[in-house]
Amino acid sequence: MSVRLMLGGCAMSEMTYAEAARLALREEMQRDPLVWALGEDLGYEGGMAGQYKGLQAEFGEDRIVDTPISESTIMGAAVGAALAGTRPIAEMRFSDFAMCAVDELVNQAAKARYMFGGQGRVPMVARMPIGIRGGIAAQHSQSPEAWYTHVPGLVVVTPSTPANNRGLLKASIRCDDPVVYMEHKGLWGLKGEVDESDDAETALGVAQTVRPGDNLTIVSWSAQVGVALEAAAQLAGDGISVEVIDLRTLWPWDRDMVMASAARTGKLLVVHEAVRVGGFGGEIAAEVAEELGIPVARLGGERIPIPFSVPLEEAYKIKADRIASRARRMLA
Amino acid sequence: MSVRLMLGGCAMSEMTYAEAARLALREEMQRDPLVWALGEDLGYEGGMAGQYKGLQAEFGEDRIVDTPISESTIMGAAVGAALAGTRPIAEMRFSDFAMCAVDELVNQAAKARYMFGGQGRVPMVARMPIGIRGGIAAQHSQSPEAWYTHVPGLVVVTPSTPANNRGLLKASIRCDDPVVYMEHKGLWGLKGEVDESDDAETALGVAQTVRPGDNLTIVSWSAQVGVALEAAAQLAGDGISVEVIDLRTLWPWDRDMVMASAARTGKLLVVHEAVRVGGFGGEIAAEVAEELGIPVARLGGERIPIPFSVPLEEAYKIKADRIASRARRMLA
Amino acid sequence: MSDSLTNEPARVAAMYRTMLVIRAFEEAAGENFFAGNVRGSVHQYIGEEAIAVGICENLRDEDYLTSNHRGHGHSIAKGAHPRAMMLELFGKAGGTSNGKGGSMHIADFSVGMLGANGVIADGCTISVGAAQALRLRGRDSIVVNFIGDGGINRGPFMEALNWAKIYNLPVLFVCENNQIAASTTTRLVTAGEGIAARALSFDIPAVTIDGNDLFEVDRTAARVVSEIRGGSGPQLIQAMTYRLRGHFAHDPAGYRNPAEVDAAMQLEPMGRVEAWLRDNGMSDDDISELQKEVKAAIDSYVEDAINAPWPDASLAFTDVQDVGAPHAGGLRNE
Amino acid sequence: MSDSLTNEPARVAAMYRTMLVIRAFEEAAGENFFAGNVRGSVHQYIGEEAIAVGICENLRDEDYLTSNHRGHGHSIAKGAHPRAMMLELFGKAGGTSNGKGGSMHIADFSVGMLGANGVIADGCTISVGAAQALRLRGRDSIVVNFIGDGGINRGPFMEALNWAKIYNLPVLFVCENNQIAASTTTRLVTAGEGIAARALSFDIPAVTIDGNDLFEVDRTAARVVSEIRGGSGPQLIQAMTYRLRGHFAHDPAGYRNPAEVDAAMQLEPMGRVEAWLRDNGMSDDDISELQKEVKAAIDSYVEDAINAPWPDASLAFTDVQDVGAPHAGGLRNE
Ligand SMILES: Cc1ncc(C[n+]2csc(CCOP(=O)(O)OP(=O)(O)O)c2C)c(N)n1
Ligand SMILES: Cc1ncc(C[n+]2csc(CCOP(=O)(O)OP(=O)(O)O)c2C)c(N)n1
Ligand SMILES: [Mg+2]
Ligand SMILES: [Mg+2]
Repeated sequence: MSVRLMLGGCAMSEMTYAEAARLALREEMQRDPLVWALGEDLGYEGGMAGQYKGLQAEFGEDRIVDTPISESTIMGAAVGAALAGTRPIAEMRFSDFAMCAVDELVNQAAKARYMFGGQGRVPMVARMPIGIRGGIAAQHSQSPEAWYTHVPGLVVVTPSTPANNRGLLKASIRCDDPVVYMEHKGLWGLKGEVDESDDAETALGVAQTVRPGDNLTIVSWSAQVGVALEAAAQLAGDGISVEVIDLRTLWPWDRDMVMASAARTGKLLVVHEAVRVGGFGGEIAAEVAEELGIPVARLGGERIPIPFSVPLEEAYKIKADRIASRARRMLA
Repeated sequence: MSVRLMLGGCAMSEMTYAEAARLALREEMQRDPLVWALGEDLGYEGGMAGQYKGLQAEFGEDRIVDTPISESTIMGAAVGAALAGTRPIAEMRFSDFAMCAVDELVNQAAKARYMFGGQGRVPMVARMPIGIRGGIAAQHSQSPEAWYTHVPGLVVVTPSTPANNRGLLKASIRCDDPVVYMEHKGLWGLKGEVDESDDAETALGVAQTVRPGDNLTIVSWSAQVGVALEAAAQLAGDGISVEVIDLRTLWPWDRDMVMASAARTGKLLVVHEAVRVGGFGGEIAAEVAEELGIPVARLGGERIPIPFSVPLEEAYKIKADRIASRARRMLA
Repeated sequence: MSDSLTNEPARVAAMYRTMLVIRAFEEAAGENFFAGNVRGSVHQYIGEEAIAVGICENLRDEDYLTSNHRGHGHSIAKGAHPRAMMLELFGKAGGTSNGKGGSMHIADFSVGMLGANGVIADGCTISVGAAQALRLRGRDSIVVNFIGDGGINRGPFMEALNWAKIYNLPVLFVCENNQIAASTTTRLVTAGEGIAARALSFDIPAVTIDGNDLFEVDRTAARVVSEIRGGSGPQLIQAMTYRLRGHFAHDPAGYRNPAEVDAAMQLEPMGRVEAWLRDNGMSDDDISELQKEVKAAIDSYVEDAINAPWPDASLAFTDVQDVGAPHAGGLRNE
Repeated sequence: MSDSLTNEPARVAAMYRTMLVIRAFEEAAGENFFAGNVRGSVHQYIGEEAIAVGICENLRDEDYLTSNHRGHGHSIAKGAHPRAMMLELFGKAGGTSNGKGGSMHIADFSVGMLGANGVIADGCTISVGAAQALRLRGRDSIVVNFIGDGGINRGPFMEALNWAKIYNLPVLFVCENNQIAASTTTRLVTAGEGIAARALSFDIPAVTIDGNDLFEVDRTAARVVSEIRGGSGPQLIQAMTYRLRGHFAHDPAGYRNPAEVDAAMQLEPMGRVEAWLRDNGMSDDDISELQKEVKAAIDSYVEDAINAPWPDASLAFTDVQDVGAPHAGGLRNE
């Protein structure tokens, strides 16, 4: 963390997306002794992107637990620990490896409260970063967030900035439901301002209009929001005014904000890095088409495993140009 | 299997959906010595709904393999056996238990051909029945087919009748891609005519118009097709002519047939038993809205775990009445 | 429940009574399955009663228990009320889960029963996490996990063994070895000497006992539970037993010959406790009185379950989640 | 590759050469990672060369091999061409997967190398299935699976052990115990005596050897491979070794002290084979000649990789699937 600015009551710091998560983890662990984390290589390595650096020294080995490579048990133990009155954070490293623990997440975490008629709750956070980071190919780059929106019982969160990574993570840790928390690996180094004096959570289920506009609404989330903003800037040069909404939470998604914007602009484009077919864009586009009957479109990854080589990986991605040209087509 | 009718060159037999699958399995195992099956309780019990009854005696213990309760290995071994030149059928009992093997299916089966640059192929069938059978609750009743449509490399099949269960299973076994084959548990006892003299596959990716109509297109699959037909019959009484399309294969889905029908009727309603949020209905509705700009709507299960008790389970289901009333609203 | 090791007749009679409750409950569950009152899968615990009762006799309410698909006996032994359980099997209001779960999802958190489970071996990983929670919360309770001899071949169970040991967690794994998994003879799909040998390879003390001998189960559990409470770390008990019925109520179990079942009947646990009670001063009348009393109670629960109202359909939409609950925020499906 | 057990200098020199190729390949991979030519994760096999070479020397092309994230050495030892591998690391046309896979997905099916793997332990379940396929196809080939000491704690591996034994499959599990998994000392997260004890509990013969001693690896592999080919069923070799570099190229490995690494350097495998060759008639000149030759070859592959063209972007859309391939049937995304 670097420069710290005092503005009124605020203590603005510039920090990365990863540092913001570390801040949230540390704050929530200080705040609530029942919050703890389990996963591979958390202690020395500090987990992915060093988000736990120093925390094992501060909170001890019973609260920052270095585990064997046993994904099923990382997730399953978190479920048990949540049912037994604590607030575990299960670190899955990558959403790709979390596929080794889908059963524990979907059949146990998501359903325990319901199947047992509300006798227990599962206040846990399953952290599993998504997305392309560059050259880590098919088994380390997936974005399966749509799956978890389809699972009753789960909350699905996809932070896009340092500030909302801190705020959403705090809210997720405090949430009494199982939360699938999906950072984007490509954002770990992204810098931004975070108000450290402000303990407030970023409310789950509330989207954010990151650029106001009148001619078209683009809905996106995670790293793709940045690309959508680029496209919006390009389009502004042509006199096209685009509103960009960052969903931030996919379940529940902020239906009201999206509907209001789409009703006003009259056109909706959903953009996500995840594979287009079967992606969550379909849900949003279908809902908007059904309710408003306005033109909708979706852009998402090709239905191919994520390839390794530079030009192939690039072929998978949805660049600003493609977004802009799709938007132009909608407005033609 | 029961009565057998000879009509011209056809040998029509009435048999159940489960018996039709058994017929396909037996025929394909006779046809190709590299086809084999692995799963729990296949030998004596004959697997789910007795689909392997007698086949172990016929083909031996190396081709109908009774396994331990090791879902990850059932799926992983199938991947290895496919890469090594055979055509395994991995029996997961229920799609719910297949969640214990998502990693092997999604990270290995679906990607091996691609990651290895086409050096190997994974001609396997992962059979995992979906759906509500009545009173088996949250961990035995799910319909996660949408997940697998989202995974590049996989083919997703959802048979709806005895005849197409035989034909699609034959095509799936002969397919060189990994196929996620999802029977509906509630259909095992459904009877229908099957032409035993006809060895033809039911082509993958080709839908079927199961009722022609003019005012509205209903797209559905699996057991829900029957409910959609009930609704269509109800609506016919009101002079509303509904076209019902059974997709049969979800990936690839028959876009041409759906578009042609929807363009003609001018209205699309997608109905599935799976949870509506994040379901494959979103994909279809969004595609149609995007391409044709016509009114679209979706009906699917509530976003709740499937409950056990009769009135609660009923509350989850999409009945013919609800389909009919949604259709009426679209046409009002 | 007490930690006592003594076999006073009163204590044994109390355990016997619980075994009777389980047996009667299971018979009633099966009958009502065939009567069409209970839907779904009913996995009866008939013939295995001594295990749950002998183990749970040595537990406290604050100890946790996790179970599998065959969880009725475990639940009753841990203190769940059979009336609420029967209502649950019928899917009626007032059931342990208000009808949301059914037979495979019986739970009673008030007595530490964290749930039966429809997915084989998933209770194992839940157990080790619950034990970590106990440690974090500074409790001296323990966690008991019941697993079948078929379940031991699932990876998550083996991961959980390793996990329990490296963190020295207070977990007792009880493998109920009834020698079968659905229709599969587990010996044929289990490499090596079996679960006790495997546990030992993780440095987890493991003992194999006659699970149909209530006294041996009780004695072993008393020792092992107190060792675990004292910080021994995880241990495993393999209790040999026999599933006297089919895998579930509607399984005719044609895969085994009647002679085998007859032989097993000779070793079933109820009669053995009964004989001990007779030898230790309980009269035939007292015993049949007790049997009648238990049977009458279970019959009355069945009666209650038949007469109880269905849960209101609106309950289908509660207890899902707080954030993004069904129908929240204008979401609809019509 | 031969089944011979003799240590003729020519045979040892050939193995030594393969070890040199692996070492030089890995050094070049690391350098080109830092030069920005190779993206992603590069897990080097430096210090572990004797294992892959000693094992694969005893295999045939028709035998299968499955690997993990640290697969370069396994691939080269099995016969994959380092030039095509280098092109793959660079993501260039002509790479083993035409740039689609990269370091973690090296494969060469023409020599039975069924793929490195980015998911820990997934190669294990693939192996047992490949062995079943061999049986069905009537082949007498075997399958070798390399797994790390961190990977042994994943459930699928333990399932695969059980599976291999009950079907008596021709599978050799080789656990490369370099005592660490990423930054985790595996001893701290592994209960019991370790993998050999666990394998024995599945009745799988297991032997622990010095994986840095090429001769011991070769000798053990010769015996075990021929036993497996003869129908012994699965066996396991635990090869003790040390990862001389970080977990991947960009890991400074600050979690261990330099003294430990220095000590390990004394036991590294290359020098030991070199000494034997010197004792057995190979001159210093011959040795340095061989080293230079190998280095030059690898340098030329790097050169080739730098100069090779990128794969055409259209290749991103091939080899996905036949049915429902990208862009088929009017599907588009624009
Ligand atoms: C992961 C998973 N696979 C398969 C099943 C289906 N199934 C339910 S019970 C059972 C047999 C269990 O045998 P065992 O563990 O020995 O317990 P038992 O029934 O003998 O008490 C099987 C295969 C399941 N519920 N979960
Ligand atoms: C299922 C899964 N979990 C975690 C990882 C991340 N990961 C990659 S390598 C590694 C350590 C592996 O250690 P070991 O098996 O000992 O092999 P080594 O690297 O020492 O050769 C981990 C945790 C992964 N690739 N897959
Ligand atoms: Mg059993
Ligand atoms: Mg290691």
